[in-house]
Amino acid sequence: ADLKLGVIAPLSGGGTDWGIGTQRGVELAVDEINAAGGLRVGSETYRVSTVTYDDQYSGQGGTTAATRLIEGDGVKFIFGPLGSTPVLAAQAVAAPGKAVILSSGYSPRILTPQGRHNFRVTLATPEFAPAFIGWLRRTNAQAKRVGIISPNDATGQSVVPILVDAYKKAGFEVVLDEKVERGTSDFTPLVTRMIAQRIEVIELDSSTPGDAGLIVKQARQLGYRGMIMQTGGPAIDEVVNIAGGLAEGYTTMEWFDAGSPEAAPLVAAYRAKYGKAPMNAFVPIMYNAAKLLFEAVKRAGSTDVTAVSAELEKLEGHPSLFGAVRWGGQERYGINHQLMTDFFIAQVKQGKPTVIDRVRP
Amino acid sequence: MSCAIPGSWKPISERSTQLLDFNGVSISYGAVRAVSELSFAIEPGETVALIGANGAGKSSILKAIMGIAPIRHGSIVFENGKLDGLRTFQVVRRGIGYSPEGRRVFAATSVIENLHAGGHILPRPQVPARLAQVLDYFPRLRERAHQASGSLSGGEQQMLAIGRALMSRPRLLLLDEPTLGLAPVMVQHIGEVIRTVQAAEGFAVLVAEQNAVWALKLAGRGIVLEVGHKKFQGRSQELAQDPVVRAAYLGTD
Amino acid sequence: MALLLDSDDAPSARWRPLARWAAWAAAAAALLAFPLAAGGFLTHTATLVLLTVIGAAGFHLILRVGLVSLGHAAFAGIGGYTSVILMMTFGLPWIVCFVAGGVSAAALALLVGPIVLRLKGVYFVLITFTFGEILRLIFNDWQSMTGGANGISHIPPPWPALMDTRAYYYLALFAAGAAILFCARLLASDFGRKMDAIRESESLAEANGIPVFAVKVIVFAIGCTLAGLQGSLQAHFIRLISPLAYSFQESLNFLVMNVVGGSNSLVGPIVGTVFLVALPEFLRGWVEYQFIIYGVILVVVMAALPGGLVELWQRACRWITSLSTRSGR
Amino acid sequence: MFTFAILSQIALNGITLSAIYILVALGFTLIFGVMRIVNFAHGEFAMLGGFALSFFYVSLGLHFLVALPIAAVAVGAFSLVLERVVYRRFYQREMPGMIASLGVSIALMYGGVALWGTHQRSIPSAFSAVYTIGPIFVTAERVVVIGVCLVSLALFYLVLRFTRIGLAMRVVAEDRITAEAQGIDTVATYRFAFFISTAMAALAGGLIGQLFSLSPFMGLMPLVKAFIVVILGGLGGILGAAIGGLVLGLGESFVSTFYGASAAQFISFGLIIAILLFRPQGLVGRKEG
Amino acid sequence: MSVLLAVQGLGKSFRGLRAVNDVSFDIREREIVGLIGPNGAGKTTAINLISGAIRPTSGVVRFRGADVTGMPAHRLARLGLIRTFQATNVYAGKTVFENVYVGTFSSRPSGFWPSLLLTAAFRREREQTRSRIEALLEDLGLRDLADTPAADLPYGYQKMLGLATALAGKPKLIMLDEPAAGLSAEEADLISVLIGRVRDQGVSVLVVDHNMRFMAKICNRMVVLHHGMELTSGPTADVVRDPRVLEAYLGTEHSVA
Ligand SMILES: Nc1ncnc2c1ncn2[C@@H]1O[C@H](COP(=O)(O)OP(=O)(O)OP(=O)(O)O)[C@@H](O)[C@H]1O
Ligand SMILES: Nc1ncnc2c1ncn2[C@@H]1O[C@H](COP(=O)(O)OP(=O)(O)OP(=O)(O)O)[C@@H](O)[C@H]1O
Ligand SMILES: [Mg+2]
Ligand SMILES: [Mg+2]
Repeated sequence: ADLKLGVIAPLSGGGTDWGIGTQRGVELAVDEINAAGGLRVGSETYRVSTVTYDDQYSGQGGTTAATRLIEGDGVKFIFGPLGSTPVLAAQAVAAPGKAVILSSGYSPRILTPQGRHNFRVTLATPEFAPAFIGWLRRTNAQAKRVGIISPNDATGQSVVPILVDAYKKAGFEVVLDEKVERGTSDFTPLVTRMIAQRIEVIELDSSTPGDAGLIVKQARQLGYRGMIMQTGGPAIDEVVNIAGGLAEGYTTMEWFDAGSPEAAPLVAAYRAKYGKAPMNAFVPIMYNAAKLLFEAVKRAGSTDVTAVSAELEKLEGHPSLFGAVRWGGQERYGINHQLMTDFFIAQVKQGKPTVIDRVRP
Repeated sequence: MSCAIPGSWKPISERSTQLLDFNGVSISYGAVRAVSELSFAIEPGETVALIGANGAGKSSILKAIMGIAPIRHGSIVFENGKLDGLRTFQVVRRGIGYSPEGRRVFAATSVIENLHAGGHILPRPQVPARLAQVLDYFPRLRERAHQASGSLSGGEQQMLAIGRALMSRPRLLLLDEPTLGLAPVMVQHIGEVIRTVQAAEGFAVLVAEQNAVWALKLAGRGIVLEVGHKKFQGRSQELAQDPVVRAAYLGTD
Repeated sequence: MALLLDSDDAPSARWRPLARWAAWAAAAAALLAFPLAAGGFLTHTATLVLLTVIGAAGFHLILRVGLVSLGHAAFAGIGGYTSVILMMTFGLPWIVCFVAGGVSAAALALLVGPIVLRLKGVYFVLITFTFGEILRLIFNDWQSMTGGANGISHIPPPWPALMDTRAYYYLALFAAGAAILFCARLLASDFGRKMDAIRESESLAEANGIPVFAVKVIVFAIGCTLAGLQGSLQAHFIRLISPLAYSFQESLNFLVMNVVGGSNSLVGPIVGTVFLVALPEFLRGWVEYQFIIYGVILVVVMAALPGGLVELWQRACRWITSLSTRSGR
Repeated sequence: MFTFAILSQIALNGITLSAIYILVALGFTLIFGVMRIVNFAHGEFAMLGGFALSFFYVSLGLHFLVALPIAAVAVGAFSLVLERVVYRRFYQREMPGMIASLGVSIALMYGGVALWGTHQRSIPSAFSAVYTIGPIFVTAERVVVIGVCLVSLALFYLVLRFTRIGLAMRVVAEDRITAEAQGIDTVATYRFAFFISTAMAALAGGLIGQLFSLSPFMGLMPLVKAFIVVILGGLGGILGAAIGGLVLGLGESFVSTFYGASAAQFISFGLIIAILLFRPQGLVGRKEG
Repeated sequence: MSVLLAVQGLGKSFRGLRAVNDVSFDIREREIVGLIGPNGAGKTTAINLISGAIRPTSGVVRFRGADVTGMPAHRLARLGLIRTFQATNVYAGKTVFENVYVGTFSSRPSGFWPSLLLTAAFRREREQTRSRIEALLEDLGLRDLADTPAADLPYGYQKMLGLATALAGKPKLIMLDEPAAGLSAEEADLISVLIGRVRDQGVSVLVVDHNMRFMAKICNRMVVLHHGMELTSGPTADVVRDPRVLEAYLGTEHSVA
């Protein structure tokens, strides 16, 4: 028999990179299981395949893609979307109980007690921000004045308040909070503004890799000396690529330590299939999510949506690429559908991304 | 009909001196047949008038020579070189100047620049002198030299159009309704100008006109068209006397 | 029907009345039967097409007086947000919100129309572009009211029965039908002829006693109203509204639909919309190359059919008539 | 809080920005003026320019100031192919031309995706030096950008104003047939204008790639800016573009430094509307036709 | 005969250039007045000023007793003051018939809804209009061209069409800018007859043209402009013999046959 998995991700416009990461992550997991003879569920053995649709990072795109997967292709399991709006849209289509959605949007509204079949397989800002900023406080005690530069999009808008809150709690003062329209490429005015305000920490929040790189470059060129942090949007390689030598000291988080031994097989598989194109964080995340889903389906012994969701919840403790599975979110969202994983703090040292610490939210 | 004598000069074949040979040409726009199998010739330095009512095909003939209107059959030969198949700018470079119907000056560009455009094919050094010459022919243009041509009065625009055509020192000058919208005194003036310049530079003129009186004064001979066919042709005086022609094209009171 | 369409806009005008009636009947039947035959997703797409047609028709009207408004999508946004907010925050019945959606767009158009319509050609394009982007920014930044970039989700359908896509299809079909008939009549009426006159030569139209400016304002308002109504219907169909859907690129899409379909008859935007909403579906096979192909198709269509896709149809008609006349003798 | 140092810093940023906008806008307005085509693909030619530069400069290791013009010419040459197979059919036909060029734009953009992927990359700084003139930071990069723009601006002006081909372009723009009847080879004129236009876009693209970053999607920004600049200046050609560019560049720079990013958006849009209402023909524009 | 149009001290200057300078004249009912003058004298500008196409810098225009200075052209048209243009007078894309149909708007009840809803009354009225248009086309010999796109007409026919379109508006006063230009003598005569008939139906005419045969035939009076100023005016016969007019405008060769 055949099991179709759905992928919804931005495959055009700004977010395309992460979209492709998402798609590839799932595909790698699928290749793996098919190579192993397919997914056996009870007596059945399924050949797994994927259908991917572009959501153009938009709500309407999310609706259309989800409708098509569910109504058109009869898909029951969906990976992505990764923009807050499309996720909400897709969930609206899938409700009630038409499909399991393993998404990675940042918006807090993605997880609700009613959404029994919605899971989030990346850490969202509410989870990692306090931990990360706590680390910042520990490592440089004296810094005080923070300036945030974030994209003026769904993610930025829903995440910044959480960040601001986290910074305040950690005893920082958020002096500036700049929201940037998409497609901006000259950030010198903003940076100049930051310098004029004697900012000590520039926080790049969920800026796209490209923007982050540009901000770092332009800030350093204008003689900014302070910290540059990015709590979110892991993409240190691109930042180094764009800012070159000026990226020195840029600090961000990594979901995943591609250098670690557990990672080796995945990295190898990725290289084998996609060559030397940079492998961004969504590859391991979605690869991991797909494997968790397979496990849950196996255990459920069926592809029934409710049964599988139930089994996913029960995966607590199951070994995974990111260590033993932990579900969280009860206290914050009223449901334990947030996959909790450790994350890493990476910094550019002598022009190289280096993992300098490991943090548990 | 005293003047409807096709043989009033030698048949085309015997003439070698001719400047332009318009030979059995038909012009049609899609279904509309504007000119059918028309033949005539122009000799160096002479002036020929094309007269005829609206839609007779006068403009089409000039456009055909310029390679603007497509010709179906026949051929057009200028100084023993075929024109048909050439692009318009190539025709100009062969030595033909064209003042289009309705003036069509470059509205947004100044009078001077219009004239410069007219001199496009001249060797650069010759342009200033030629420009001065043309401005002498039309003092009014000198007054308006730097005004945007679009804001010129109708008549001023007509002068500009003719001046522009003269810039390239053509050996054959095609004028489509040059008196259109000109004040009588100006019509007269233009006539004189054309004669003087012609005398000085010896080019031939093919003029399409509604104002037959004027045209026949200017031209040595005339061709009267009717819906794409040659109706009469002959020496101007003869045509001017012909009752039928008078009635139809010169007007009666 | 024959009366309603006594205009240059009916490509079928050349036909004998009987054939015309038959064609209309067939078309109507096909449209009514569609959801029964097609699956959920196709119906979903078809509904989108129908809704988009409303806005595209509005754009067409404005185009017919020689103006391109890159703020069109933003007016759809005005309609959408108005109706959604009225319904979700003030709990008003849908029909009220729907009407309000149209009215608000109209009101805004009447407000800015007299100002922006002082500009012509590309200048008008720029000012509408700018105005539209400002609206988009407002949608995007006024978080307390519009939910910001996240927009507003879980929008209730007009009434519960319309949760079902098929049901909504019929609502959309009705709305689109009404809009098209209205536009067809408008263009066929004297007012329509005035519009065309203005497009050809404003000064001459003015001299012929046509109040050029007033006509433009009215047309702009009507066009924007249609956009507003589409916005409202679409928001309640997608059940989610967010600023991205109202950027100038969306307005540009309206332009593409009109020109690709054929910009000098109302059939154009209809054909264009169907084509451009359906096209990506056919291209989905080649995920990587779909956009390249899409772009190439735009070029090819424009090169082969300067008058837009309707030209195909017209050529076909001419061919048929030529056949029949030939066989006649 | 905004010291003189910072003000002059802002001004410098603004001028750099203006320089690029002007460069893009000139080509854009040229094509619109001469062929009556709103070339939506103009930004993509800038994009190609960026990647071409990175090829000649990074891959082949030519000197930056050599690679830049070569890249521009290369893109211009490539654009002539498109001119032949696509654009030529659409001259003087605004609507179809607009849509066709939109098609070209999309095709090129995603052609770029297919070739180079979507991740943003950069062209390593050719001039990493940072001068500090008094208190303000002047990166050599920006000096080069401004220099290149000034030079090409001057050249462009001289050509258009004082040469035959310049006049030819202007009259062809007005009335093709009559221009041809002056002995002007209009097809050649079109080709020339198109080449200049795309080459300048490519030049700008290279500079953007150097100053900011490269990606197949980078074309949108230049296009939108060019559009605004051209019309803001009034389709009055060079002077218009120059003034429009300065107004926009400096305006954006100052406003967003003083009032922050999102306010800047509103203010600059508001400004554009205001200008258009007071000068319906743009800052230096004449009435069309 | 009462005064229909009264122009007093009309003036317009373009960046210093005084195109029209303190011009005054009257037009009475059922009168054909010629406005002549050298090229660039300001005739077209004068018509633009009177018809509301551009605002005068000075002067007053009274039409049917009311001050209409600077009134938008479309309102003047509805009041019965219609003009034609020197250059383009046709909607190139429309057929001859459609052109004239547009012309009728200023003379018809332009209700939005009746025509939208195709009320019986409207349809009746439209039929009348249709036949009126056909009669008009008949008059100008455009009947056979009714369905030809205006763009394909030769220059002369376009002129005719422009006239037809203007007449379709049932003007009280019609201002014609060079109606005979580009017409053959025969056609010019046709037009002059037509204008005569129009006048007999109670329409006044202000006509600008350089075809003096034509002008002399139809004009009761003439106003002569020169450098934007009134050179002279009076009965045609006198004007065309006025030495100043001969010198400035008609030229030596001229003779009114
Ligand atoms: N572009 C065109 N498309 C279709 N038909 C045309 C076109 N140009 C001219 N014709 C037709 O060709 C015939 C001749 O036109 P042409 O302009 O040569 O006449 P003409 O003698 O110049 O008339 P006029 O004295 O009014 O200028 C006319 O019947 C006209 O309708
Ligand atoms: N918009 C304008 N800007 C500048 N000058 C203008 C403008 N319009 C007209 N003129 C000038 O005003 C003068 C009168 O022009 P007008 O068109 O009224 O002359 P006219 O009497 O109609 O001449 P013609 O008989 O040749 O049509 C001309 O010298 C013209 O150059
Ligand atoms: Mg002619
Ligand atoms: Mg005049």
